[in-house]
Amino acid sequence: MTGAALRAFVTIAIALAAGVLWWVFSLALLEGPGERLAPLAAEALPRSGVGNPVTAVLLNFRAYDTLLELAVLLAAVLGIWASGPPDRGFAPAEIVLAGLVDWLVPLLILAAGYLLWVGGQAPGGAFQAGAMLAAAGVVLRLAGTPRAGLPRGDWQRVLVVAGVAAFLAVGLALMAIGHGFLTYPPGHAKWLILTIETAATLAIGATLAAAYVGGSPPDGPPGEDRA
Amino acid sequence: MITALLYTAAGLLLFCLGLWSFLMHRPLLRKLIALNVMGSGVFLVFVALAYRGPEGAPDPVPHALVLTGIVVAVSATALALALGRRLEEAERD
Amino acid sequence: MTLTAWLPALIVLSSAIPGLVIFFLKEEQVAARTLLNMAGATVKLLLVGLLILGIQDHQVFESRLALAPGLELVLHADALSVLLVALSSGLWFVTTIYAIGYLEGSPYRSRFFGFFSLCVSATVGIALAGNLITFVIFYEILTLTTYPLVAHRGTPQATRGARIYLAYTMIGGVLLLAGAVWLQVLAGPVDFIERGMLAALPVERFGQLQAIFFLLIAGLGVKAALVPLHGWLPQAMVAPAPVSALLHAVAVVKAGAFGIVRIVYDVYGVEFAQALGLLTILAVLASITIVYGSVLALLQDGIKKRLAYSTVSQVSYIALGTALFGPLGTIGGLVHLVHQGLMKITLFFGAGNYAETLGIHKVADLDGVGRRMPWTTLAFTIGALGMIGIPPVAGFISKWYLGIGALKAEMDWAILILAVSSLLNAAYFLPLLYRAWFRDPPAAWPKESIPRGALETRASLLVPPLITAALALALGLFAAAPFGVLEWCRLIAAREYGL
Amino acid sequence: MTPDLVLFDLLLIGALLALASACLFSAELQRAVILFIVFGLLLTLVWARLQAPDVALAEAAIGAGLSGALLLAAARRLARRGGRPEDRP
Amino acid sequence: MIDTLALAITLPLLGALAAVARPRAARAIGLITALVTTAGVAALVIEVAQFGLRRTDLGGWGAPLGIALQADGLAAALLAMTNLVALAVSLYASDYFGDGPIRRHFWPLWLLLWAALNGLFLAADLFNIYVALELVGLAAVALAALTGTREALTASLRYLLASLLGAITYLLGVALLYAAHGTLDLGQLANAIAEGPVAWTALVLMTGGLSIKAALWPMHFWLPPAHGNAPAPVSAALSALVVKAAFYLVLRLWFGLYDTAATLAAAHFLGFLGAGAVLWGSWQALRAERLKRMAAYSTVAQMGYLFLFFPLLAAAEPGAAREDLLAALVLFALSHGFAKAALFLAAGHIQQCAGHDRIAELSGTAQRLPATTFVIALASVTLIGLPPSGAFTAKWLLLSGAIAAGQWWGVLVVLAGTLLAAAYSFRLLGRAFGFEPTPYRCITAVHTEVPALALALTATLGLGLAGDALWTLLQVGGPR
Repeated sequence: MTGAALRAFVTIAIALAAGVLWWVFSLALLEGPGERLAPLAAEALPRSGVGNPVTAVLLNFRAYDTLLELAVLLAAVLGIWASGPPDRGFAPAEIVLAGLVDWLVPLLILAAGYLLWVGGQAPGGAFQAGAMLAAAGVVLRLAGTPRAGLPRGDWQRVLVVAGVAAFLAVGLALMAIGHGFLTYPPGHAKWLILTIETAATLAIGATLAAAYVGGSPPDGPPGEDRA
Repeated sequence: MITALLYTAAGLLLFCLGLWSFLMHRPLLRKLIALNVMGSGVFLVFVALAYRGPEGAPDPVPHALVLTGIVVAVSATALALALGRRLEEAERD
Repeated sequence: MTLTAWLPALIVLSSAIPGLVIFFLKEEQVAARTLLNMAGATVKLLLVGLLILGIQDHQVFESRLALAPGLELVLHADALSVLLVALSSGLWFVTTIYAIGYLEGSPYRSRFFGFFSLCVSATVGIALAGNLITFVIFYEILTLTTYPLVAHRGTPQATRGARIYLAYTMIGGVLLLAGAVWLQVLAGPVDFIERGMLAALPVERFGQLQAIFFLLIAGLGVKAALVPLHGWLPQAMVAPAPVSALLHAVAVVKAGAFGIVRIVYDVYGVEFAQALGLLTILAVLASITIVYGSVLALLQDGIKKRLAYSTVSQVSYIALGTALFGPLGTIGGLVHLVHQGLMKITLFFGAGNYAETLGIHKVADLDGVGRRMPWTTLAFTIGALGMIGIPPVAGFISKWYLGIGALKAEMDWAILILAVSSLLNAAYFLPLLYRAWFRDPPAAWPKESIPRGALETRASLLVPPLITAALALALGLFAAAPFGVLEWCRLIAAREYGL
Repeated sequence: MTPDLVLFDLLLIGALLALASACLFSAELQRAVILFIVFGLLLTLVWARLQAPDVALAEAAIGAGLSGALLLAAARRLARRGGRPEDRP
Repeated sequence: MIDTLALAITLPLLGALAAVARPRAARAIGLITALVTTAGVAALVIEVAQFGLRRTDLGGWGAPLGIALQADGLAAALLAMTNLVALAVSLYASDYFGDGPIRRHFWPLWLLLWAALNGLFLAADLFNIYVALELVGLAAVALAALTGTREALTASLRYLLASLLGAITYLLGVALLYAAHGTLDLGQLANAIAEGPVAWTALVLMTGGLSIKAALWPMHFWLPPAHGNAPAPVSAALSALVVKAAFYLVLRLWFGLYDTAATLAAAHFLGFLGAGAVLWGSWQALRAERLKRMAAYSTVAQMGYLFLFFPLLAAAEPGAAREDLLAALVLFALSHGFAKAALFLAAGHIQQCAGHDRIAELSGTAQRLPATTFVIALASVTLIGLPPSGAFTAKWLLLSGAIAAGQWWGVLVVLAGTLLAAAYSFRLLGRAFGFEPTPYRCITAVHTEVPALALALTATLGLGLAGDALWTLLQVGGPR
């Protein structure tokens, strides 16, 4: 088959697939169970320790998914670290921009704190808050801080594992006292979730910022990380 | 229901567009963008089927799944770009 | 756990475990290796003795291990298996002594003896296999463990020979596997039972059974060197002499021949095989091989090559005996299983001695060797005469029963084959003997590596062929003795025909 | 359901698909990346429309923001390299 | 209350965190974690064997709102294999990387991969499978890229893109099932799914996505370079475990989730692809110039055998015959896992000793390393499917099934694959006999050769002779 014929074939096949998919999804939606998990989630929400149903799903009902997801983030940043030292970064910003950065970064950190706090009741939560922190890091790096405000080696390492570590610590502690892994005892869910979320926010922020910096943290003797 | 159907269709179209682009382009960045568009398509399908009209509270489970999915997607993108950068360096040496 | 449930497994393990330990010995731990080898060989002989005593006492020896539901590894000692078990254990003992002497000072001996022991374990496993899957398992293990022995020398010819050997035996193994699985699908677990078990199947499956028979025979025929599946055997001659001796006398070719016997008698049942018309075809195949092998042997000028083609021819006597419908033909084939082993191993020991001591590899170089190495040549002569079928050496007994068996089976043409083959045997063996005894020795031997001392060569090389030659002679002289091999074969034949 | 809302949905979806196509078909890489970021922002609007504010926040910050920043940096580096291979920071 | 299901995932995860935080102690942390994790999983497997199905509702919510972990016999069997192989790989890696910079990157990623694999085998929720799958994918890609050579990076990127494509396709299938049935729990879905276009499309999407990850021919293109260029312990884990995990999910979907809805025609299609994989993979392995490349193509072929079981399983009536086939399939997968890991570990040792792995030039090296050559021989026995390996038993049952079902093409493919496997295996083994001096002792490097030897012996003797135990284990919570 020639290149052009192959392209035509793929295009037609995908177009057909799109049609079939739409038909099938319509069938599923029209004949499907309508309610799905929404009523169950609403019914369980008061017992979840948080008011925002999405946060309840993420940190209580399906907390295990979130734990693995933080591990995915960790795996990505470990892979990035393994790929050698980062680029040198950008030239220091000019005065006007630097002034802006001086305002923007604290604002983003504040926003992160707010999102984290409000996430229990309203839209927001660890991911959004962590992303704000990371955004602060991105701004810093763009303005010429090569490490994007991240701490040096060892502390940076502690930060990126903090989310998973908090999850595991809470989960295993609960298991040890007889509640089952990640099964929050009644009445304690709220602060346990907040603890995990705080650690997760820091971890997400640090991890995403580190991913943006894109190289191993500067620890150990110079050049050691260069394979 | 019509809203859900509409946005599901949009999601599926995004998925297929992304798939087409993924198969047709060679450069890494193109493929990554295509994958992200495909991912957005799937997320759109999830959020569309969570939608229960302007009055009803949406199903929070798909929202949570999509949030997870978004973080996974950005992780993968970041890793791919880091590998790509290192490949450039290796090819230059 | 009683001894009856463990003895067959112990007989297999008595060589497998020393083999595995030997791999991990250092090259220069000669004493430890020799001790392990001989201890294993001795223990195995004793265990086999125990087994024979027990069987005469009507005990049932059977070891079982489930591999999966419906698939069992069964080691079961019946009269037929004892024949091959005794032969291989006995000859292993002798060959080990020979190999220790033969390989003295050569490299990679730990590897050699490791695989050597495993190879015998596989042969014993084949002998004791109580059902088809167990047979297939040990048959394949035999392939794997003999490959390194053929390749042992490491020369380009050796690796090439080993590769050819592997290609043939792998294809054979795959055919056997296909046939075995197919048969099991048709008939359920295939146990080896005297007089077989397939005759009870519905008639509409007979066509498939015929097809399966040919798959099985093709798979076994590779190792039994049935023409045209014999191509590997002359190539495998590159192996060291003890390996050739073992391959030709007890291990590989015997495994194939033994498998044919098992399939005909204990899977199909000889009467059922006859009814399906399979025996005639097998007889024709065996006859072609007998004549073809002999003719080619005549054309070889290397001693080992000549012996190799002789094996091609002689092993098919067993298949022929199996195919001759009637107890006498069966007896002829079965005793030849033992007789051919003893005689052929003697010949290979002799050839090995000539090569190792004087550097003689070609027929033309044999002139006058009888004067330099009389004992070796005496043993060689007994082996050769036996092969031709001259009384009182054991080979005569085999041919006698085969001949009568052919008459009884109303396959008179088979007598002609036997006659032609015996003439050809004489034609390619007698010149050797004539050269060795009656020609004058040359001024210098091609490469005299072992100088003449008190003995004509190393004692460890000399004793084994003398033992095996004496046995070959004794089996001929005292063939009618009670509890002798011939009696044993009569017993088997009687059972297989339900007499 | 009001017709106005359906019209809005259609417009939004149309814009979304158009942006996606423009991004995926764009000849120039940097342009494609910028279009992808815009696509992400529009998607934020879609999430808001579908009453998924949590997703909208995450999309704005992570999907469009961080992914965009990462892709943009890579595209910039490529463009720089494409012009003058030796000229790297 | 000790929840061994949760421990199987959290223990390696904890180790990974510790190794990230304390890179200088990474090796010690890694080894301790490997031992502890294996012990924990051993406890779990014993529980399953003794007490039957284990299930735990994380967070105490229960399906469908919460996520459950579940271990039946099938999961336990694969967990046992995975953790034993992972333990051997860990021991091997503790020496393999020496003090080089790769070492500190290896351990945390490796432990993450391990946790994710355990998580996948225990998963009972479709979306949870997606997250675990992505974790497996990213960790595996990062590990495959560790050597940092151009070939490794190119291969890893290709692997990553293929893996992401597979995952996103799978996720669309999950969305469809959630739309139609409103739950993600495997048990509930199994009861809800009925024949029809929705179920079939979802199955096609999920199977399609997973078969990219399982490297089913012709979607195997990413595998040979990625597995061939990774560091040896990583190659071992990728070939033995990672593709196997994806295959496990396909198996779960087809014969757990879709038991009644999977059609024979579709199963035949997968079987044909499997046949293509066997022939193509074996042929390419035969042509490969490098040892690790050969091993990687052999993985493509061996994955093909697993898919050859599908048409037989789909056609078989529920009952003993079908359970035999399923057990044979698992036995095949386990044998291959052990053997392929052993082969890659041995290949890595040869590569380190020789400085390369070009088969044509390995004569001397193969001979100087008797134990390693022995490992390759034992592994080859399993790959060819010769006795006394578990693969032989499995192949026997596969052939039985194919003959009984009248699928003669399957019989021919299996036989041809066997011969091809023998041919490619003995290309190297044939070179192990030459004139090179043999070493003083059989085992020359304890840390690298003993784990490989243990794996090879497990595949070739252990599973061959003790395979029957698997049937008992698989009875636990067996397929509906």
